[in-house]
Amino acid sequence: MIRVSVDPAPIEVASELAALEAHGAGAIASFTGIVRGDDGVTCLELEHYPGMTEAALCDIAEQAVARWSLLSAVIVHRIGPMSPGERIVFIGTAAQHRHAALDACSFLIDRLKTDAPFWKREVTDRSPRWVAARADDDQAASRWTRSADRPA
Amino acid sequence: MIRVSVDPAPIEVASELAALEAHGAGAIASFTGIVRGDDGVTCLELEHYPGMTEAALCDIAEQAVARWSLLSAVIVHRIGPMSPGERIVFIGTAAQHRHAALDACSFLIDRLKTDAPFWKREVTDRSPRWVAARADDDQAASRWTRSADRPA
Amino acid sequence: MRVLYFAWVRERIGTGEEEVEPPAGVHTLADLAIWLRDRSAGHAEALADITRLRGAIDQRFVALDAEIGAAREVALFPPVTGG
Amino acid sequence: MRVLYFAWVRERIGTGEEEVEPPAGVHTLADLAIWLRDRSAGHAEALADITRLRGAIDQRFVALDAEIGAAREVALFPPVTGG
Repeated sequence: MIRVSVDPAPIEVASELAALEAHGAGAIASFTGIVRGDDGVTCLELEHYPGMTEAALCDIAEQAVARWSLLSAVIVHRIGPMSPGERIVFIGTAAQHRHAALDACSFLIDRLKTDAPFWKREVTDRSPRWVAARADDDQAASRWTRSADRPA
Repeated sequence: MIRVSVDPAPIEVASELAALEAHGAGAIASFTGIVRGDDGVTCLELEHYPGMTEAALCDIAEQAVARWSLLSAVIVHRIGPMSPGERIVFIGTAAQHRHAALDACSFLIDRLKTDAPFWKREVTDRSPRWVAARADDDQAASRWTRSADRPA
Repeated sequence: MRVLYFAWVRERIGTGEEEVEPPAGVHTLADLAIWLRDRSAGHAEALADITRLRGAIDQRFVALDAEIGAAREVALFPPVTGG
Repeated sequence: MRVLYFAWVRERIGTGEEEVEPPAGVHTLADLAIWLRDRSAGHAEALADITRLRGAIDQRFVALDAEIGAAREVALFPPVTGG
């Protein structure tokens, strides 16, 4: 089962994990990204491409379910303004075995960084700034590419 | 910060994650192992070596903190009798970056399987049976071995 | 055809969405971006450096040299930074 | 010296802990396991196959050929199965 959510509401980790555990899996892995207050950031704003974002997240979730035989994959991404210390993204996977759950979790967050249309804007004491993309995110995402994953 | 717990009480994932998030990290990873009801298992009993178990878990947690510069590592292992669907182990890591958190989480569960003195006993309709160790657990643990990790 | 803009591309252009009817010579997303530069000073600034842009056609990521074809919705934006 | 047993080793021996005073010829954990076989039928059965046993000396995992030395606590048990 796949669940994808793109929502301005705070992310509730406990209920997401409880839902993942309800699938009867032996192994649950999760990743939570937290807004950091580095460099004087007082607020982070997340913009996204409505419609395309949800489709992109469903696509990578389906890839993960197929590749690691997951019982469930969940991607929850917050949008809009949020404060340091708040959750920006939650990834959860349920599988029969630990390596499937953990590897799929790594895959999902790596791919989300490059394959889903979100943009971060940092608000500080000075003027707001759009966060620049990172080359190492592309490298991290590409490590999951296998010949079978490449489009024909 | 390291937290290790070996306890017959049910594992509370939400409070463990909240404590991990309180360290100001950007990335939180977790792994939860759930008792499976495969092969007619109605109860799982966990035996351990008091004292040595806690020391072994602290040792692997310290290794993970040093290797991935973690802000926090948590290992909670349940002991005694438990039912299918209940949590048997929780691993949580807090780091500045996602790969550190996720890789450390994989390391900790792999090493826990081989380096901590626990023994599982499955109760079924027939006579109870001690679970046999798995060769692939040894292989999984050994993939983390680097020359620097080997004792002098 | 609808063109969407996001992040600093949207900010500099001053709108997130507009309807356009590009002429026959506009085949690719890059062609479109170059053609759009003439619409305003904001467009010119936002779309000045094609190498800083990424795009989507009908809500799928594509390279800037992708043919627009009969697309109903295209988008121009900076590299993504979610997660 | 205290000897601890766990899991099916404990079950077959019938106790989880006993005090023993091995003779001078017992140097290693393997020597100890072989010497302990004579204590009861349960010991003989539990410790029959050294290759199925693992051990610890003073709460550290060691190979069965490790020297016991001046250890205060040793343990014999099956391969671990936690997690």
